Amino acid sequence: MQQGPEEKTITEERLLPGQPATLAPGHTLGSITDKISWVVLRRPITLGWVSGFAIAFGLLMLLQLAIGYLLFRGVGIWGINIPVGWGFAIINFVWWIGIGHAGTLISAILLLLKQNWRNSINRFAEAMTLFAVACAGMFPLIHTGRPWLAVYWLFPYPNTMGVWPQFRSPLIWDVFAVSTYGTISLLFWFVGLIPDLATFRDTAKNPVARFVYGLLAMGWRGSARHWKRYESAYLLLAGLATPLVLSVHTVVSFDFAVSILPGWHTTIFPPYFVAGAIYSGFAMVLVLAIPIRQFYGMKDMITERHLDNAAKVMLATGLIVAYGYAMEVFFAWYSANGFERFMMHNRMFGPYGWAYWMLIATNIVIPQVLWIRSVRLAPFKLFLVSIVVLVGMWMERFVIVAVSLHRDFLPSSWGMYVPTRWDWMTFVGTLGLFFTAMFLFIRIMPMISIFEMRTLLPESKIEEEVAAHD
Amino acid sequence: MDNEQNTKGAQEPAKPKADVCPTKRGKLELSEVRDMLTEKKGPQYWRTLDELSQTPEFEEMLHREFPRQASEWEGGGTSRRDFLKVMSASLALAALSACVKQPLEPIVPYVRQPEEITLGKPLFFATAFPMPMGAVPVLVESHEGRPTKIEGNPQHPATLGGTDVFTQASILTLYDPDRSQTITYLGDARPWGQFLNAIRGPLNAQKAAGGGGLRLLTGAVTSPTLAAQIRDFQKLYPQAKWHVWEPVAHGNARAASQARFGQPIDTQYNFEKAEVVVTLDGDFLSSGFLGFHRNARQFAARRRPELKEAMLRMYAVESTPTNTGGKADHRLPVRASEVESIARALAAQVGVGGASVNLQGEQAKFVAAAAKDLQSKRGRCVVVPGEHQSVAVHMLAHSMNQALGAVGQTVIYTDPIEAAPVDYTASLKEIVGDMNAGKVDILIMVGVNPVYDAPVDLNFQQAMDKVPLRVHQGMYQDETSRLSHWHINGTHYLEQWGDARAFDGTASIIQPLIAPLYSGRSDHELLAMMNGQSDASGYDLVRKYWQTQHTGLDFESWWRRSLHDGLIEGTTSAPKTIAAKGTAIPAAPQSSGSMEIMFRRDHTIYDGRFAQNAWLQETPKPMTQLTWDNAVLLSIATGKKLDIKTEDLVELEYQGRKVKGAVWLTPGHPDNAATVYLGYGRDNSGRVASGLGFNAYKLRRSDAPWFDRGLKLTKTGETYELACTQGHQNMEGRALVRAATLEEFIKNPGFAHEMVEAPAPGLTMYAAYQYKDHKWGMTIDMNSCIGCKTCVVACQSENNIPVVGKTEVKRGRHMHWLRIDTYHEGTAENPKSYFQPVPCMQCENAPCEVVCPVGATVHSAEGLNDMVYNRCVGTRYCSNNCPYKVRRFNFLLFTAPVWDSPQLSMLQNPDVTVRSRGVMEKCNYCVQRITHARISAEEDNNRKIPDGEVLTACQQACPADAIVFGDMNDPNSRVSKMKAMQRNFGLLEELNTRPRTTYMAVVRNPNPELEPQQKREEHASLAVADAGKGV
Amino acid sequence: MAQIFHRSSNSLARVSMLGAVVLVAGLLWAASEFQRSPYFTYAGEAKMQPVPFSHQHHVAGLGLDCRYCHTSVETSGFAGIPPTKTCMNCHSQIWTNAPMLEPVRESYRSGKSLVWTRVNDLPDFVYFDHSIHINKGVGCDTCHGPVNKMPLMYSYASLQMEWCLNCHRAPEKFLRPRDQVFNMDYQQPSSSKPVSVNGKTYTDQLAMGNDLKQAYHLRSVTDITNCNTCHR
Amino acid sequence: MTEAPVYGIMAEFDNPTDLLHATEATYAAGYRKIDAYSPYPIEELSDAVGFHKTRIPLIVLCGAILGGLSGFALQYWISAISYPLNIGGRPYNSWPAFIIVTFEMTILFGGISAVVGMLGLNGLPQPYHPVFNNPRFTSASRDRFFLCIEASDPKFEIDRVQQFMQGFNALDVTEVTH
Repeated sequence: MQQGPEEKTITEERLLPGQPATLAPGHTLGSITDKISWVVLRRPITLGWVSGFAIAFGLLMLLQLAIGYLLFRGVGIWGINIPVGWGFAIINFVWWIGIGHAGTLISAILLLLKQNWRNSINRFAEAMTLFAVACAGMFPLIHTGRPWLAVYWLFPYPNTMGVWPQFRSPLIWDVFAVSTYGTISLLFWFVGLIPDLATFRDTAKNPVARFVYGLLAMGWRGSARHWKRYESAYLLLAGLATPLVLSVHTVVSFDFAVSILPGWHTTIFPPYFVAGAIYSGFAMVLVLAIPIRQFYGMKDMITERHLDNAAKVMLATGLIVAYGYAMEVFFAWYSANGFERFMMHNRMFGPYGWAYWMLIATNIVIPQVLWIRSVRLAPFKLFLVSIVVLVGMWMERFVIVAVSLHRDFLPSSWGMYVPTRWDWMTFVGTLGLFFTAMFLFIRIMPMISIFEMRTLLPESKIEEEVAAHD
Repeated sequence: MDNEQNTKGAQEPAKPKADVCPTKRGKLELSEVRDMLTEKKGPQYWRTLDELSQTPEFEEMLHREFPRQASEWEGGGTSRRDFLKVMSASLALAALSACVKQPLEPIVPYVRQPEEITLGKPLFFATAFPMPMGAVPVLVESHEGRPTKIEGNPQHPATLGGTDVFTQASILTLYDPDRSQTITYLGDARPWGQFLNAIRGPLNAQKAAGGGGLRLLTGAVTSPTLAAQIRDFQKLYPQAKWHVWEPVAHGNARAASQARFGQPIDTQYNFEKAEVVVTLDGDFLSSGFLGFHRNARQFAARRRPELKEAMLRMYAVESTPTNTGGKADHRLPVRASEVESIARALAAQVGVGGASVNLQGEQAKFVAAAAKDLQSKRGRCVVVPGEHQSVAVHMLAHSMNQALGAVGQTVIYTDPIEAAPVDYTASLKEIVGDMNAGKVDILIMVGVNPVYDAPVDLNFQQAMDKVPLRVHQGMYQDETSRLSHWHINGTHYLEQWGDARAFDGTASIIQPLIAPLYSGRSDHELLAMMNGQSDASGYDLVRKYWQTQHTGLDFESWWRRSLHDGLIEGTTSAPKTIAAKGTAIPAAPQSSGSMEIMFRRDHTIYDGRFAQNAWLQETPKPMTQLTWDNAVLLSIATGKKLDIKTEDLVELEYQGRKVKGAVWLTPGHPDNAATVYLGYGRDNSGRVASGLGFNAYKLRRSDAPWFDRGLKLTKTGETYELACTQGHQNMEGRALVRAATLEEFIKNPGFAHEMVEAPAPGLTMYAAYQYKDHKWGMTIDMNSCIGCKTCVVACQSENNIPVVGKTEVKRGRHMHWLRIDTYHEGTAENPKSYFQPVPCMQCENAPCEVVCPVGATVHSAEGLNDMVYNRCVGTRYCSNNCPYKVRRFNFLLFTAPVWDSPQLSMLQNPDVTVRSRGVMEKCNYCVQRITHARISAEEDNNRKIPDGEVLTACQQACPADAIVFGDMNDPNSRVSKMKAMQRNFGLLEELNTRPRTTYMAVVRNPNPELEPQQKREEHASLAVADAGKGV
Repeated sequence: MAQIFHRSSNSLARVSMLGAVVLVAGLLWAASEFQRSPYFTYAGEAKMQPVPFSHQHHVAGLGLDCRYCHTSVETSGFAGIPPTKTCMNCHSQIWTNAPMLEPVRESYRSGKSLVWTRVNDLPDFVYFDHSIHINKGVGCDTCHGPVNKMPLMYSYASLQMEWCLNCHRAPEKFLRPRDQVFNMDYQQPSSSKPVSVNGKTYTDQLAMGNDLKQAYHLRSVTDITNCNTCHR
Repeated sequence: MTEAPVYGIMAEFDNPTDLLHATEATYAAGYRKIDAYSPYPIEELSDAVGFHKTRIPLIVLCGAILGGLSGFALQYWISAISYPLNIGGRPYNSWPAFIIVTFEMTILFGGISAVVGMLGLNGLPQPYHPVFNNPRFTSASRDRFFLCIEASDPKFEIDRVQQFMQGFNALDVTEVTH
């Protein structure tokens, strides 16, 4: 990393009065390494971890049951119908993929913006991205009527039918966007892990662990030449991931915006989907970070500074989202289009009006408490607000997907959407998948980037006169 | 998935039997079906399969009784290509495209191929579908000996090619796996021979005694042959009596004609000449009304606003809202009992009848205006009484028609088409009396179900118990058969020889399209047995009868021509001039109580005889759009007053009898009255029919079969879910149906285009696609459409559309490719109604196509919006993006019954793929018909396809000729001409979807005295065009 | 501790990474080949039949015309499969006791159909019409191959959609004069074997094909590659 | 056991500043086959070992352009050449709709080339490397810094190099064998 004098002052001197530091004082290169690798390599498995994992794994099994029955009977087990052709599956898809965005944002965009407070949260945020994308990526497949065909017909491969995907469809864009996003996120995460895996290789006592981590570290040895290329590639990946992450939710929003349905056909969707994604993503980061720093003693590294910053990002993106909602109402009125106006009226006062007002409450009203500094610095309160935001963002997708569909152009074809138990099981099941993966991750991979944390230490800096070289 | 099993099967091709229709869906779906069975009751139940079909006995029987079809069953229920196509279409759909090796299929040729059959080419046969109010002449499409589709017979004068829901759906009854399949004695299967032995003795005894203890109970008989046979029967058993029972047919019309003319008379209407129509609860546009098809056609023709001032105007005095009332320009909702006083007032004002009745307010204005109009159009007007109206109303209508010069012009009297035009209730009363008196030794019931549908006060069941020998013939094991000693399984009309008269008297020969599936006995054969001709075949009987009737020389060619044309020339009833004998109008009966109960025959299952027909059950009832149930219809005000909501379960108490039914609050229903539909509440009558709705017959008395006061409604506090396909019947101010009055139309013929602003053609960056050869398009005239749903059932039949059952309908998953949206406009007390058939619009800028990720829905070069089932992966995105919501999705394996029931497999149209689960489907303008027409035109020296050669199924079936389909590139085609008319508009055209299906705007013809010219700006202000909304 | 891995692991690691890429590519290639293989499509694979009917013998040997058995091929979508009666027209006279023909005689006696295994079997969502192909000058052997040289019947082509498209996208490459449709020995025009149609002699298939397209009023390629040409 | 050939001489430091100074001194002394090892990236270090420019950006650029072009070409070929179909009245070459996939392919190929390029140029995976023979090298991924002068350097003479490196503020100087 560029460790010019400017950055140093950010980490060391330019704190506002009372602002917590990014890294608690007193750490050394060795202590950071030990502290982070201790969780994986030394710490015994605790009852807390086991019970948490068991719950998550139980939910994962529920997901398996739900999907198994789905494949057996068909999507008719869900509450979807005509007109509401998309229900929980797509809502969950958008929700999960949105959550994933925070990880890439933290690791790529904040890297480009040289916000090095990100160093202590980017690793698990990236893992969160991967797992969220895995949860999300499942839905476009299983929500189809014939997933056994969709799984390969959506890709352009030379087949015996001589037919190809239809590239004007946003769903094909989705396929490309989500699979690219998944691939790039995985590469980014893995590249970031390589030096830490080398650390684990060199620190682990268990020969099997040494072997496995050694294999994954691919012989990383920290050579200056390697670091140079590594840094270059990492930066370029960040540079590529930044437009990618912005594009992914844009493409997801195109699923709706490209259609002609009132409530979907909205030009403001791309920016407000991206903002909403980051909003929910940061909420999920906090939902993960607050227990992690609590139970794994990471308060030194994930400090109140991080909570504060994350809360501020939420506040900012939340306001963008609020602006989006306001604009939707404005557009509906200003368009003078009867269908649009009706859609907005129905959203607010129709049979699903409760969902809209719940969305306004959870996504806009309640998070305004984040203006209060003491709330931002209080982990438990922040945790609760984050949960509220996650619920709110899910409601947003419910309102957009189901409520727009249930009453469209022809009143004769209006309908209602009532999710079934299989809808709920699938949704809860993905939470199981996500947290199962998360629990495994914190036990087998460094949850905080060790080598990047090292760069935050004063002792990692080259002495004054050397810095002048630059 | 089942990869392993399939490859295994494929390695051993030597055993075709095992490989046929392999396990691909085998285990999975079978258990699924079982699952469905155990999980669901009622309407879903019918989908289970006929266990019988699996047994060797069944196969053996098929070979014996079903020679034409026998080969189809070889190899464990599979056969020749066409049949196979149906059976395994969806199977291959799942299997092949899932990258699994295609299973080996057998191919089974005939042993001796019938000469008339060209494999792969359907044949059409003319026959007729008998109904009590007159048979419906039809052409039946047959694929290698199995009938698959019923079409109207355009050559027939009675229907002009139109059909109705019952006719269209009658083919499903043929293949119903729940039909009675064997003769039973006290419930045990017996062969025909045993029945003969058992009945011979008692019959001989009767013969000796002159038949005094023998009673024959039939439904309405319009068959000349059967009538002749019954005459023979009465000769053989001179003391025997023949009784006729029909629960809903004719209503009081017959009693009235008896009173007025001293003889039974059928009243036909000729709307061709009508300019003013007043109905007194006369629902002449509903399937089942005498002359429905011709009424609809003529009415629609007279409703063209292009006729200007000569356009027909209709006033409807109406109790239960019907589609006839929906088509009326002025509708007066009153209770059924109040129609009489309106009729008296109207009669007085046109100068007939006795003392005038004083009407108040709205009613007085209505009657005055109607009377004035009637008198100004003497000879070009008609008063139509409802069948279920009182004798007085019928008499008044006769008088009015007479006084207005309508008789002979718009009203035609003919002799009844029925052989025994009796008063059914009286006839039934008599037989019940005889049975109670112990005078009846043998009761033969042919095609009737009086235990279920007789008036409850007659207590038919109790009387029947006193008869020592009871024989029932019918297509189903029903309430009556279960209480009879012998049940003879009857034949379907497509399985038997016979004849029948249409409502205009024209007789048609009924010829079988298929040998009886379960060796049933037709009514002719049963009668022949009793007449001592137990070996006579239906064919001989019918032919012999007509030989006696035919006077010309060459009987054979006459017979062939009659069969071919589907009608017997010269049998049409002649109009009759008959003087009125009695004109005294009976006094109105006095009844007490404030709440009125009104009984109605059901719009889709008639008197209950079609209750087992799943297509009809799933056809939304006109106006209410309810499926699978009957309901207690109440007005919204009455509901409010009694604090009853839709779907509340109420107890109906009338004359000490009680039933429970669910309420449906209905706009336009008169206050303080409840309509109940007959035909539901069956138990143990087949898997479809049982357990649906409530049995209104349990309240119906012989002295008040249609309406009466004294109903008590009590809330039970429970609710009962009803499945409605259109929950919202308000247009919300959108310009979906575009309507104007005639006056407005004459002033501004292009009014429909001013309601929204459709984007101009060419408003695009790209060159428009050129449709060079054909350019198929459709217009639907909403002024003509009477909302009868015949097209819906025709489409279902043509396109192998599955039935989903009540639960799935309730969830919004019905599969109809074509629906009729019914909208109400105006007040809840008396709304205007509009019917809008909505098939796929085949948009040129189809929003569905753009969003499909796999290209499963794309445009053809002729402008069809193709749906490629085998490519579809089921994202449902197309449906979400379809503003018309005409796409239907196979959420579950809705076609399971087709695969698993051999009978239902035979029903499928081999030219249309049977869709599997997870696949989207929709209307494709009957592309199979277009393809066949194109191929035959190209093979025939590349001739042009003439306009009218390709008829879509809905178009063919439409009795009102509201649907026109054709080539828009041909400027002389009917569709081009329709599209050039100013009434033509595209639904939601403001979205720039460029629909190929367009509508003719509604033009109403209200009387300016009743409806002063209003500002009709509501539409325009609310549904503002949005030209910028690209697709 | 120090080294965890042996010296050789460097090459091993690189080779295995390369190997994984090659393996995945190879598997994809194999899958795509498998889908097109005769094993999967049955192309060229004779199927077991109740009677080992030889087209070679009946067509080449006895000179029977295709239409003797496949009677409806010119008029119907379905070419027709002969009823037992057709077999018995001759076999009630000749080979009356051949054990091989016992199933045929048994069928004729009992009235129970012979159950053949379909050889040219399209999926049931495909609607193929024989008559229109015959009418437009597509020869029998274009799709069915040299039936006159098949002792046991097998499917000549894969019958996969890409195979259908070959012709629908370029019918001129395959069309022949209508009077040659049933000629099993027909060869495409060449300078050594020219073909005459309507008085014009061709030595080049494309030239003839393009003229036949006109003469037989073939619809455009866009038209005949529409989905609803075959699927509905 | 025979004496293994020498890979190089390695000096160990406990802070980055010493390492940098030592590296610069080594380079100034004319040694070119040298490498420095650190537990985190130190920007100045690569310059100090004489490594100034990496080709990674070029590789990524090429990959991205290739991805973008092939993405568009694929869509164009499919929609306009291979099987042109009338989709909702849209032109065969609906290029605005093709931008998304083109973009995604650009990113995908760019990202993959970044990772593959980095690994390839770094010679990874290389689980075995002589520097790991130094038992103290495990802390190179923890808190120690190493400088190695490799035997393949033309100026390499084992004693002189040993001596030269002893002159640094090193914690330890060891010989590393192959």
